[in-house]
Amino acid sequence: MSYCPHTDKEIEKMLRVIGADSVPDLFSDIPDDLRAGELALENGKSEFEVMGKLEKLSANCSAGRISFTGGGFYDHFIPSAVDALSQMSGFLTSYTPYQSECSQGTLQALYEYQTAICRLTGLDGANASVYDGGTALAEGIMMAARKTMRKKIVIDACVNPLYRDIVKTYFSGQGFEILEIAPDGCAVDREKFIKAIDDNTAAVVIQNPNFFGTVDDYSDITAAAHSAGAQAVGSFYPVAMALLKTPAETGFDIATGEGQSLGMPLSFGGPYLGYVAATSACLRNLPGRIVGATCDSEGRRGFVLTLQAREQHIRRERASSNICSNQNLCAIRALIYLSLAGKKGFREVAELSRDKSEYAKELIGKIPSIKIKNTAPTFNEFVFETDLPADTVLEAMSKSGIDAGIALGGFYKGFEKSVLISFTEKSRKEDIDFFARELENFLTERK
Amino acid sequence: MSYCPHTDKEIEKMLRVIGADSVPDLFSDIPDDLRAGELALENGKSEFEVMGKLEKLSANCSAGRISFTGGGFYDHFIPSAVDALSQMSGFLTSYTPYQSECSQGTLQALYEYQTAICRLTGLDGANASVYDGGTALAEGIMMAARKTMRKKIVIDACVNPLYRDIVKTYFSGQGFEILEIAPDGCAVDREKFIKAIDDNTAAVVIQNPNFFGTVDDYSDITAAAHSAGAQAVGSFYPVAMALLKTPAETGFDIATGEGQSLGMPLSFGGPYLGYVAATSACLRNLPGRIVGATCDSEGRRGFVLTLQAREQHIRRERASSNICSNQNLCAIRALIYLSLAGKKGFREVAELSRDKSEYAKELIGKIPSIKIKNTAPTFNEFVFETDLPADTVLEAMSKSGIDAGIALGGFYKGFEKSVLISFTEKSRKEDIDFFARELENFLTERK
Amino acid sequence: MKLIYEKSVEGRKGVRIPVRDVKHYPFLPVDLLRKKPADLPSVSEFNTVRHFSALEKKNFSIDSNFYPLGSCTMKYNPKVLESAANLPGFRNLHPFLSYSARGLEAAQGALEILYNMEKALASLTGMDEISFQPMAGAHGEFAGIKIAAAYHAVRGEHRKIVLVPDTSHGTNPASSAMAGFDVVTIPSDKNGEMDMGEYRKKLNGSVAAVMMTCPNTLGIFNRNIKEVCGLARKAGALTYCDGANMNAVLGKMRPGDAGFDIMHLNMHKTFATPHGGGGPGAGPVCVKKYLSDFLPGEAVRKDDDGRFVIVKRPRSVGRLAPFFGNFGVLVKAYAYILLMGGDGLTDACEKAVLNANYIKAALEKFYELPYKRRCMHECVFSASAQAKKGVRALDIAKFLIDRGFHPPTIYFPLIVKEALMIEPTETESIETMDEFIKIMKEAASLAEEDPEAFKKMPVNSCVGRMDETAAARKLDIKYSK
Amino acid sequence: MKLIYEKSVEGRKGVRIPVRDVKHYPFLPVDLLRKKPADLPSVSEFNTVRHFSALEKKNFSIDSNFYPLGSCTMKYNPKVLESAANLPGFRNLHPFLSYSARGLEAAQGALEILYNMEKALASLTGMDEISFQPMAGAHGEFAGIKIAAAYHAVRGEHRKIVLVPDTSHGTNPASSAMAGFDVVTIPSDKNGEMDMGEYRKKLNGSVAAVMMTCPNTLGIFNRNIKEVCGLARKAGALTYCDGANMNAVLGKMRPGDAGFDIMHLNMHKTFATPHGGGGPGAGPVCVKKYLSDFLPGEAVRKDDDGRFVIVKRPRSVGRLAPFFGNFGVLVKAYAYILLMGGDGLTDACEKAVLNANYIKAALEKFYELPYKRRCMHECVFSASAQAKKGVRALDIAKFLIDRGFHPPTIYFPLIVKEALMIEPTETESIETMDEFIKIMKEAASLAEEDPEAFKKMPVNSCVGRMDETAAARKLDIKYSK
Ligand SMILES: Cc1ncc(COP(=O)(O)O)c(C=O)c1O
Ligand SMILES: Cc1ncc(COP(=O)(O)O)c(C=O)c1O
Repeated sequence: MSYCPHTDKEIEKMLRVIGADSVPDLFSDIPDDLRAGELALENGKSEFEVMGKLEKLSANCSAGRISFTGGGFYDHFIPSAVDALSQMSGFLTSYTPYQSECSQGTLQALYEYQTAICRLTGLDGANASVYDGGTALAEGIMMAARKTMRKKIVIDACVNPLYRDIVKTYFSGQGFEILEIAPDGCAVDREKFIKAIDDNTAAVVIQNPNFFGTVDDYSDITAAAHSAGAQAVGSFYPVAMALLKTPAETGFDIATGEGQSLGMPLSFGGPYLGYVAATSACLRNLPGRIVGATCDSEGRRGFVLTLQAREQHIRRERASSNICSNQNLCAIRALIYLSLAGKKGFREVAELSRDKSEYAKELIGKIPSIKIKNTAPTFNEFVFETDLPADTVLEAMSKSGIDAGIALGGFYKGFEKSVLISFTEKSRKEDIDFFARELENFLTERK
Repeated sequence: MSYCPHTDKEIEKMLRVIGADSVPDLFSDIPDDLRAGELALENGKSEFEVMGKLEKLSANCSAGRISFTGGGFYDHFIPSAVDALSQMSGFLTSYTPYQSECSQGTLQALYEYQTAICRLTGLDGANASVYDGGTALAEGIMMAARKTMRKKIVIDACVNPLYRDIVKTYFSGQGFEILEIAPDGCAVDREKFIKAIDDNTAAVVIQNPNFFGTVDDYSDITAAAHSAGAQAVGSFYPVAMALLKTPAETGFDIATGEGQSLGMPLSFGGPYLGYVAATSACLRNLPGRIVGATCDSEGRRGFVLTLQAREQHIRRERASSNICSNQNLCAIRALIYLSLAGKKGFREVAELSRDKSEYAKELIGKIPSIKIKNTAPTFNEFVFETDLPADTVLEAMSKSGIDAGIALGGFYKGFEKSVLISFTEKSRKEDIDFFARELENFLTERK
Repeated sequence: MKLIYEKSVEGRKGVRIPVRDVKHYPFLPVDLLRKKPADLPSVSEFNTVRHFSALEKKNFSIDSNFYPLGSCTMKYNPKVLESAANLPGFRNLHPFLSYSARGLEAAQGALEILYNMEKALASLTGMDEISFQPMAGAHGEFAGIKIAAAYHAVRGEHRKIVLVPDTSHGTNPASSAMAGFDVVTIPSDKNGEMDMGEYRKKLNGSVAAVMMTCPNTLGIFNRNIKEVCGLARKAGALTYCDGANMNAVLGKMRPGDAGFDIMHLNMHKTFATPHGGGGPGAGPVCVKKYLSDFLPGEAVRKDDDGRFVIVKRPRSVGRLAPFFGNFGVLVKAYAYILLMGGDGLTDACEKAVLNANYIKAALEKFYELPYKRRCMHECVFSASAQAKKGVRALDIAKFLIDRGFHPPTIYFPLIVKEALMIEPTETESIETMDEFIKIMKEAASLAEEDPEAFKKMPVNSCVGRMDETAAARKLDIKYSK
Repeated sequence: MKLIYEKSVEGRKGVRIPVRDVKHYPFLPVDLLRKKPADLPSVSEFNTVRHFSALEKKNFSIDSNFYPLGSCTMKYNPKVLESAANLPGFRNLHPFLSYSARGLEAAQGALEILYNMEKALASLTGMDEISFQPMAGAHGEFAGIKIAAAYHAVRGEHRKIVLVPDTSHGTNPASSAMAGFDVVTIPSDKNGEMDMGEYRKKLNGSVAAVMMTCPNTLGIFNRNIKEVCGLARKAGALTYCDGANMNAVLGKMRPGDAGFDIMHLNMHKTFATPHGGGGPGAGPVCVKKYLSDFLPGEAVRKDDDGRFVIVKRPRSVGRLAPFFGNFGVLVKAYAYILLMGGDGLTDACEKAVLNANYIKAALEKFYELPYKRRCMHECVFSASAQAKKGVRALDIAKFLIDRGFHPPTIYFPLIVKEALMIEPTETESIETMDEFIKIMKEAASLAEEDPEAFKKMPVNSCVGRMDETAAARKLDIKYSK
């Protein structure tokens, strides 16, 4: 079955208009030796059967347990209105707003989204989204590379390791040097980092809070970058930005990040939302779509895709990025989320997430054999170390029904016994208490 | 918390315009001795907490097991589009279409719904819904009583016992005689029934398929009613009507029924959909809202609520019914469902439901100690009897994870060992097989 | 726009039906079968989606329009209520499970909701027990009047009269009549309250019940309700409170405390469940302890082990719904109550009254106000001044439609000529109301300057003014191709 | 219409945040904190609902409008796909679980989808292995070109050129350039296919890859693809198929069989996942066996016990997404594949091509057809005759907006002057297409009779024609109050 409305009679009529004998006739341009044989696919099924199958698969995913897993992707609360509004068909089933007059809904929403990103980051302009936080960071660094025409990138290894992988993929094989500065504990190694900046440096790359959850003020590093003629590029967790010094206040030229926390379900990795914002000097260098305000023939305000001359469909191989489809609906979701939470509520989310983390840190910190690895302040996650391999600990917690975080050994040397654990406003005190008890019991028994 | 947008400043401004000192001031008409004290209600909670609580309650309902429970309320498949379309805010969050020009969406949909009911029943007109199948039946009988100005109602006890209860409630204390004719096995006792009709009879009342699942042709009974000057009122399961002789073909004046099967989830009893249809002679006697086609000032077709002079808001105590709010959204869901299933698909649903039931009947019928009680043809449900009390059997099946139907002993004398079991197109063969095996095993062991 | 039937194309297929995994059984005997298939639409799933997407756009709705339809409490319906009712445990629960011990186990979560909601509503109304069977306000009224009838019957009294004020909603007399009572109407006094002299006159030993709406449909709080109830009690009559307007007094005043014996609530008004273009709603009927045995349907109780059980009521008036009424609607109302809490509901009530008084004050100089006093959750104007120029309430309604505002309720209550009954509800912001006020003022000016202009309205809607007379005369209530 | 910021009122509250059940901890050190809160909107939940409900109405969409935007495959997006992606096991699954043994257990259902979908897509494309990391078509292209680069690098070859036809989509050259390659364009011949002479000329030992779209963006099936691939292979270059147009050949022809080494698919086109006004999509990259080690990210495999496991690829080009790309979109595509099956997908392809040829045939006499031959899933006209009268493709687009039809893609492909690229897709009915054809004919007549009339269009939309030049000159990309 398919979703085609065609009846036999209609098909006949259409073939007559076309002047073809049969539908297969229409495919006569496909050479005989290229005709596909039998597909190794079953025939179509009804919605009932398909949903039955998918429900089984869904049930085979044990989502929804107590979870303190974060690492850049957080289980913040999503009000029902986010789904209800973003799934309205005008948003869901439209294409890119090339034709502005019949796409004002998307266009105005994107303009509002860009504004929200600017207000969060303190920067002058933002684009209408890229794929995710990782590709956003890569695009941000490419902006710096284009601008400075330099080939060296100094990146803090406290940046999410997955993002560093993505950056490496984007820049590999093109003569770039990517210098990773190993952390000092759970924080940037300031001295080494600043020393690494030289006049070949296109960009310094920082994440705040960093992958270990540590919060820092990077003004010294961005200043060092600027005096070397380099650009400062960062990746920022939007919920933390509700409280923290903005990228603008800290001297960043380009701020990027993952917007998943703003109303996107975890959904096993996507769709998420990459944002890119920059100072006014960099705006015409942004990747992807940008919406601008303008007027119609009668002077009424309206919105259009603007600066399209940067983009692939106009500039082709000289475009600022190859991106075409972006994460538009996710950007709209983020805007809806931020509107619902609001100026005050969004800060509350941030404060609560941090305070839950502080509470957990206090509680876990009291367990004798446990060491909290972060020495500087943290936001909503931190690293704790036990005497056992992290996987052993996580395995045991899992048996108690708790996903207790991320083992860091696979990403960082010397962190084999360390776990990255994170909290949001949804983390219930009783669950944190339960976890702390289970953890202590387990560690005591293993003694 | 509430959903009020008011800021303190705005409240002040409004009070100034009103000329009141404070908000409590506005309630000065409430005498002091009537002021409410402290409410025994907790303070409001966030969506997160409330959904957390409701999810727990939902998890505490073991819906979604293998179920063969029917009895007038069936687990037919509901395509996702039914939800997606009926939950669009224009349908969901509008009020009754009193102002036709800004309610054409609802009005046209209702006109189409009424048409669908007419086409299913074969009758000349239908209203825009009443509460449910039970109240629909009561309203149908009231139509007959008004029309004939008689006070006796002859009702087949094979009509859903819950509906008979509702009818009794509606007619109690008003001088009506309700004569219930006990069934002959699982079918109407024809002879007794026809004999009971006399020239005091306002209505004969029948259900097809009846509560036992038995399908019948009631032309003789409706003919007998008509020759006595009575009206024939019936309750009809819409899915069965896809195949069965229509109420019109069988001589019914008024057809009513439960539309739950047309896209309404079971939802522990509601919201469902009562429909009422009638021959042209009875149309101006219908209860509740009716939509009619008409033209606007420029001759364009449009729709309005019509024959409003029948209704309570105009005619008050002389209205044809007290109904005001009906089950509008459910009627729209039914229309969407019927459009999606379509002329052909809807028949397929009916055929499959029946064939699954036939399959089960064949299978269960082979179990030695089991007797199928229906002797006449059945549609999608039937009655089986074992040597044990029905509850014992159902209890045992429940332990195997099967809701195997309804114990009839509570409703009918002589049916203490009988179970009413039903099937839809969703009943999987493998589940039926499993059930038959479990049932046989259980009965054998108990020997 | 074409009807779905006009879009139907013979042979076109809709959604796919589940696969057949059993054989074809012989057809039913041919004399049981219909002659030809019902001529339902033959359309594709996409045809259906386009059709209903187009229809949906032709409706005004709360999510898109200010909807100050008096007596309807069109407040914002929080989106989370839909998520609540769609939780699989509720959505997929078969109601017949409530008829067996093993079924009760399966329904514990649902029963807990009913149990808790009864407690919550009792606390809000000052009543003691509640039946959730009634599926809308009118159904609740019918239940209530049936209870009154049963109460008197048990006492061997034959009372055949129900008193209703002239401001009462049409369902009040209609429900009474449907339960077999004669309806006697009591006029209102010059303050818009029940005329106590007339009331005393008509209250006698034949009166079974007195129905009042509190506050009444003029948006006025009847200061004498306690007296009304007291007098009725003395006369042996029961008092019924139509609770459709509870949004005006939530947390402020409880009908039970005023002496009402019976009342109903409109969950689809006060408790924010979406009205769905006309329903479904829910109209639980609430009574004092001494009437609880009469309630329709069964009661939900907690047993000693904390399990929820279903208990028959010994002298129930009978069944008004097969199970617990519109359960899905009740889940939404329950979610709303939890979200709002006692504090939120009281706040909502205050802001509803504030908003109505704000609009009243702002429009007082432009429209005649038949009762010049504080209002509760709604205010009722009269367009009689405008009508003298030839601009009727209906015309003003059409003017509003053209400006994107849903009109107020018009021509009700019946005692106000050319009534414009405005209920803004608490969820509307001052900006929206100011916009509405501005447009209402424009209507008043236009009525002065160019009354003829109204006759062509509306022009901005998908159809112009409908010919309702023709609709009733040349009845066309189904499509026949 | 006002911006949400313009509706913001200081002090107004949005949704309630979960209750605080832990104490307030001391603030972070003040030098880490922002000076003032981000000026996000202060609006009520209802304000937000109204705002976005109003915005939503200002969009054309597939559910409400014919949307024959060429190269975008705007087919009906079955509603059930949303239900599928929202199943709780998928929706709430944390991706980092895929990084541990215990996490893999928790993700078995999700991994099974990826595993099965890889098999299904391999069978449809004739390719062998697939990475789901790319999050859109362009991302898939970038992945593919990176794979080509890695392939040559491993062989020690320094090839710096990618050949693309002049009909190629802008992302093709852009992706190549972003991966560090020089782009050389090959012209099309008079049949709209790649000019084989030019191709031969430009194909040399420096060419790393040849990118082709199949069928191409003229809607034409390049009959020489096998030869193109064969020649490339001989020259040591890899061939890349841009699969954005796969809807035209599903079940009919497999790029893998034609000799392509690498390709991507656009799930948000061919596989009916909704495009969301610009994304998210999914652009899985597919390769032949001999390139599978280079794929980005990890592979999903089944172990001997039938468990799904994640396996690193030894020579992967690296990571392009943190996990498995836009998983939620992939779930929808998977549901679509199951619903359609091999038979349904083939049927969809046939009807897509039938529909495009029908529109082509019907409009051929009214618009210039630069390539007069059978088309595949889309047909490309030129408005150059109309342009001579002063009516450009853009003007015709605005005319269509006024009539409720989304315009075709215009000015692409670049080699067609005043291009009108029309892709109806298979889910459109003949009635809708006939309506479109009628209106396109009206546009052609009007262009003859009154070309000036177009300049004022559109007039029926919420705004008139936008000044795009001013937008770029006086850049205003954020609201500053
Ligand atoms: C005062 C009053 N009473 C009763 C009703 C009837 O309620 P329902 O429509 O739910 O039957 C209404 C409904 O408009 C009403 O406003
Ligand atoms: C032919 C062709 N190739 C590539 C792309 C790029 O796909 P995406 O927008 O998913 O990046 C498109 C999208 O329009 C296209 O039409």
